[in-house]
Amino acid sequence: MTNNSPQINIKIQNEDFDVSKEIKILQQHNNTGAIVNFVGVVRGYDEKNDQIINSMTLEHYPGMTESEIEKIIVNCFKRWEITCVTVIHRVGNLKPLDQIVFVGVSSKHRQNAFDGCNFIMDWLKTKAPFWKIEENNSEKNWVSFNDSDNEALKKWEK
Amino acid sequence: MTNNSPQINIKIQNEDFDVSKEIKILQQHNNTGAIVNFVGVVRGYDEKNDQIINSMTLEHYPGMTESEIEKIIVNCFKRWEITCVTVIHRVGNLKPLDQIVFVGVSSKHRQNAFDGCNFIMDWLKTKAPFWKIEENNSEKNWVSFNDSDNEALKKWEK
Amino acid sequence: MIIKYFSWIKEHVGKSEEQVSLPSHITDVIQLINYLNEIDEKYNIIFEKRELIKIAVNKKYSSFYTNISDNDEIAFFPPVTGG
Amino acid sequence: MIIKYFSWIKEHVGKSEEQVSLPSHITDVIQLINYLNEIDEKYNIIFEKRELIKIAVNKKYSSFYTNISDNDEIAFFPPVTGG
Repeated sequence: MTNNSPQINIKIQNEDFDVSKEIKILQQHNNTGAIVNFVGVVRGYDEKNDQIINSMTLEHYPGMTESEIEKIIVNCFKRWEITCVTVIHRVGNLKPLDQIVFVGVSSKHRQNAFDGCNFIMDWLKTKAPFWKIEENNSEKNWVSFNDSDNEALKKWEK
Repeated sequence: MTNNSPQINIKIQNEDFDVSKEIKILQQHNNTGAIVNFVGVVRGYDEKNDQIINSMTLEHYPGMTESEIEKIIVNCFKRWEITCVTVIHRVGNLKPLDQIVFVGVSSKHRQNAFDGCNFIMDWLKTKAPFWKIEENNSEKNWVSFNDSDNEALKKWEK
Repeated sequence: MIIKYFSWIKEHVGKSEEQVSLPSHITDVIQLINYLNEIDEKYNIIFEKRELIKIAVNKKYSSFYTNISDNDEIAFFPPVTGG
Repeated sequence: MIIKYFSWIKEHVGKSEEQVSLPSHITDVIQLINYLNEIDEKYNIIFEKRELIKIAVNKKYSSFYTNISDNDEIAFFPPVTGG
């Protein structure tokens, strides 16, 4: 790649993703030394309501989702030297242990990749318009926003 | 898995690794919600000496390598709630863009996984007995220790 | 004007979106909310906890005091829970 | 006693390991280093920058003042560069 500006890939999809394949794409720059990526997994247990989760369904706001994620990534580029970012978020019906989200960040040096990936995940959690409903045998519950996700943003204030 | 103690996998090998496969292993706990992993990539350019790198060879100290990495992981478990850690480090001859190291950390919550993975990488960089020699057409250069790797440890002092 | 609803708000309203002709005296989001509440009490339950409701105008986060016109797309949704 | 060398230290010494019979008066690492320097000046070049050399005794990081005996495995190497 001769283009030096950071690459952005954003995908909202129902299909699963292959992390190895995504990392191959992120490492194609000759100057990439570090790739940090986050994989979110559907948990099989809801601690708040103390019950098993059989499945969950994710809905989102098409158009706004992509633009909000892009804003987060652009802010990330302003703070750290990054070569490439990929964000994949699944929607629709998912089962426990399914992969739900991938955030991959490549950089020349590892700390930029760690901080960039952490930053994108924290902001995605509070800004990207997705909503989860958890399903068990008897009922459906819309997941409520977690205040700790607002707390997590404080580390980026400085 | 019914075992609640964190799982440790350490592999020193010449062969490449498949990140997707490693993540599948890390996400097998019903209570895992977050997997953060670091993939190190061989860079094709040596900034310090301003030259192209054709290949590199890694040697290590068998036995000590594994025990040093295990110590780092055990220290990580003391600081954060972690479900599983995998460290794979390649040795032998590698080419630019090859994957060189994988550190995968799974946890119930994402910040523990981010911090744990970052912690393990920082300590691995300063303690795990690996040495790199970089090869280009005309010469071989043992890579020298990077002082910024000692600096990086300071964030874990508190 | 298109109004979109997501998550449990969508379930309360009973639809994911609706077309509304905006009266000309309504110029911001808070006026729209008051207008909807007058039309049908099904909206009350949603807007009685206004501090919990997120608003987007033309797919951008907005406030109660963002100006709106009949060509805009407005969305009401609870705090997000992706990731 | 087995002594192992890694990276550029191995190249200077010309071997990756050697068997040495430890004289009984040598009880710590610094004494071993001085002893090696007396035997052969090839070791001087390695140990003249002692502050840069890392030491392991039985595969654990150790210091110049770690006690050693003839059954131990000692290793000398430069700061590590993996990852």
